[in-house]
Amino acid sequence: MRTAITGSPLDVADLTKLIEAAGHGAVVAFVGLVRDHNQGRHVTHLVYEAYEPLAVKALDRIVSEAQAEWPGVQLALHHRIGRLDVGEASVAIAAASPHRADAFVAARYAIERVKQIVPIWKHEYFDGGDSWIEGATADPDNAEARERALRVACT
Amino acid sequence: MRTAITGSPLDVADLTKLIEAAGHGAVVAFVGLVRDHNQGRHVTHLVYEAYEPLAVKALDRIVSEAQAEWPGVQLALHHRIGRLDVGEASVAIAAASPHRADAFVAARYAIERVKQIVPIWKHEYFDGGDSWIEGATADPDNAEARERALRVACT
Amino acid sequence: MHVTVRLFARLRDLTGQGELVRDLPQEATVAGVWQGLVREFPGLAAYEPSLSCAVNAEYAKFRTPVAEGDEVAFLPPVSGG
Amino acid sequence: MHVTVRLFARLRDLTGQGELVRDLPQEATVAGVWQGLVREFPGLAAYEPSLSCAVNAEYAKFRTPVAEGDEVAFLPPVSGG
Repeated sequence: MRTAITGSPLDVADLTKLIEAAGHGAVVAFVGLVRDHNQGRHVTHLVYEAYEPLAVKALDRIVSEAQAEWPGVQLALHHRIGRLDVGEASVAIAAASPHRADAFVAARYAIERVKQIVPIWKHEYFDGGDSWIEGATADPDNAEARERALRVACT
Repeated sequence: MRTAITGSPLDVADLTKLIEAAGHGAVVAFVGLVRDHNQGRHVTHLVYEAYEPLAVKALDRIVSEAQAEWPGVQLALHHRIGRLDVGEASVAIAAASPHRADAFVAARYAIERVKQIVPIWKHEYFDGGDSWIEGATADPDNAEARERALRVACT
Repeated sequence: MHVTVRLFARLRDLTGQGELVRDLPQEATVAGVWQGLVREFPGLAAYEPSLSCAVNAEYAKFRTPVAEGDEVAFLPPVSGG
Repeated sequence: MHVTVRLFARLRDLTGQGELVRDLPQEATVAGVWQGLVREFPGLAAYEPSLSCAVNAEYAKFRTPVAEGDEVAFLPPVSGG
């Protein structure tokens, strides 16, 4: 499946295989990793929670948005949930296209949109406590947020 | 080795392992693939040739430039030579950094610089003939070219 | 009519429940579901400005009508990636 | 003095040789090596505006001096990636 919410370790090579085609000249992969520190705190692990059926639909929506924006791009997009230790991959994105510019912008756009509209929450466990991380109010119809993702992707 | 010119198939997962660290939150990988067509011609295969000792130094230079520009970034950069069939990887780049923005720009910068300053040549074999591809006059001191690579990387 | 309410992340922690069933008048909207919850769990009120909601696993608005058997979800700001 | 000349890609095809040794006067530069080659292989002349060069596997200029035993490389426009 090109989009998935999964409790299993992510493998970006598997994602890449899903989108390969003979006309592609470029693959860009992005992997988000659990860092050992955040906001000055020493992180021990994270627990990700998702509203799974809506999260999968939101990932599908991101793929559709990217393919509408860059018609030659193929995209695969997996997010892990459950407990993740430092160094593990929380999100993996692979973008393939005939030319490299589109693969780069689509991969960057996709991760920005994941952070904007996918119903997944990060519970951070650090030395001395734990805390839910809260980022963006999810609203797929927010045109300003989408413009921001396009701008950050450098289109 | 973080930089290499090699006759063996490239594996971007191997490159990524070379640069992983617990403080990294993002890895961006770029792989360039042999396309089945170019300039309206049906490509059967490519043969890449390098001036190897200088090519390795040029890859090292690109790593140094990127690390000077984005101090938290770790970069690995391999280019394949010899015969490559359609779908095979000619170049693989992995960039890791604490935050995703730097990993994206460093990976993009690196591939632009590969095309500008690394003494590698592509001999294209297509239906009905073959031809050397000639791109940029290699000049690592050309500040205008370097500015262009930074601009394309969207810094 | 009855709807299933789903709460995630800190909303689940605040209420101690990730899934509950509530009885509502006919012609209720998502807003009505939320207001009922806030009466039960006043600690939720602070989330109203930053909340998203969904009906049957599709993003919805506070004004979206709900029907018997619907699943209504309330989502605090997301932090995937 | 003798230098080793390395030619790549189409320059190698044009001359039929990837490596050759040439005798040069003392105080020669890369430019002198190139001019000698062009006399031998006039087809190379068209490459002069787009050429790069290296001495002992370091990028160099046409004005760079060469010494006994140096390896002087001439590089057509590159096309890696």
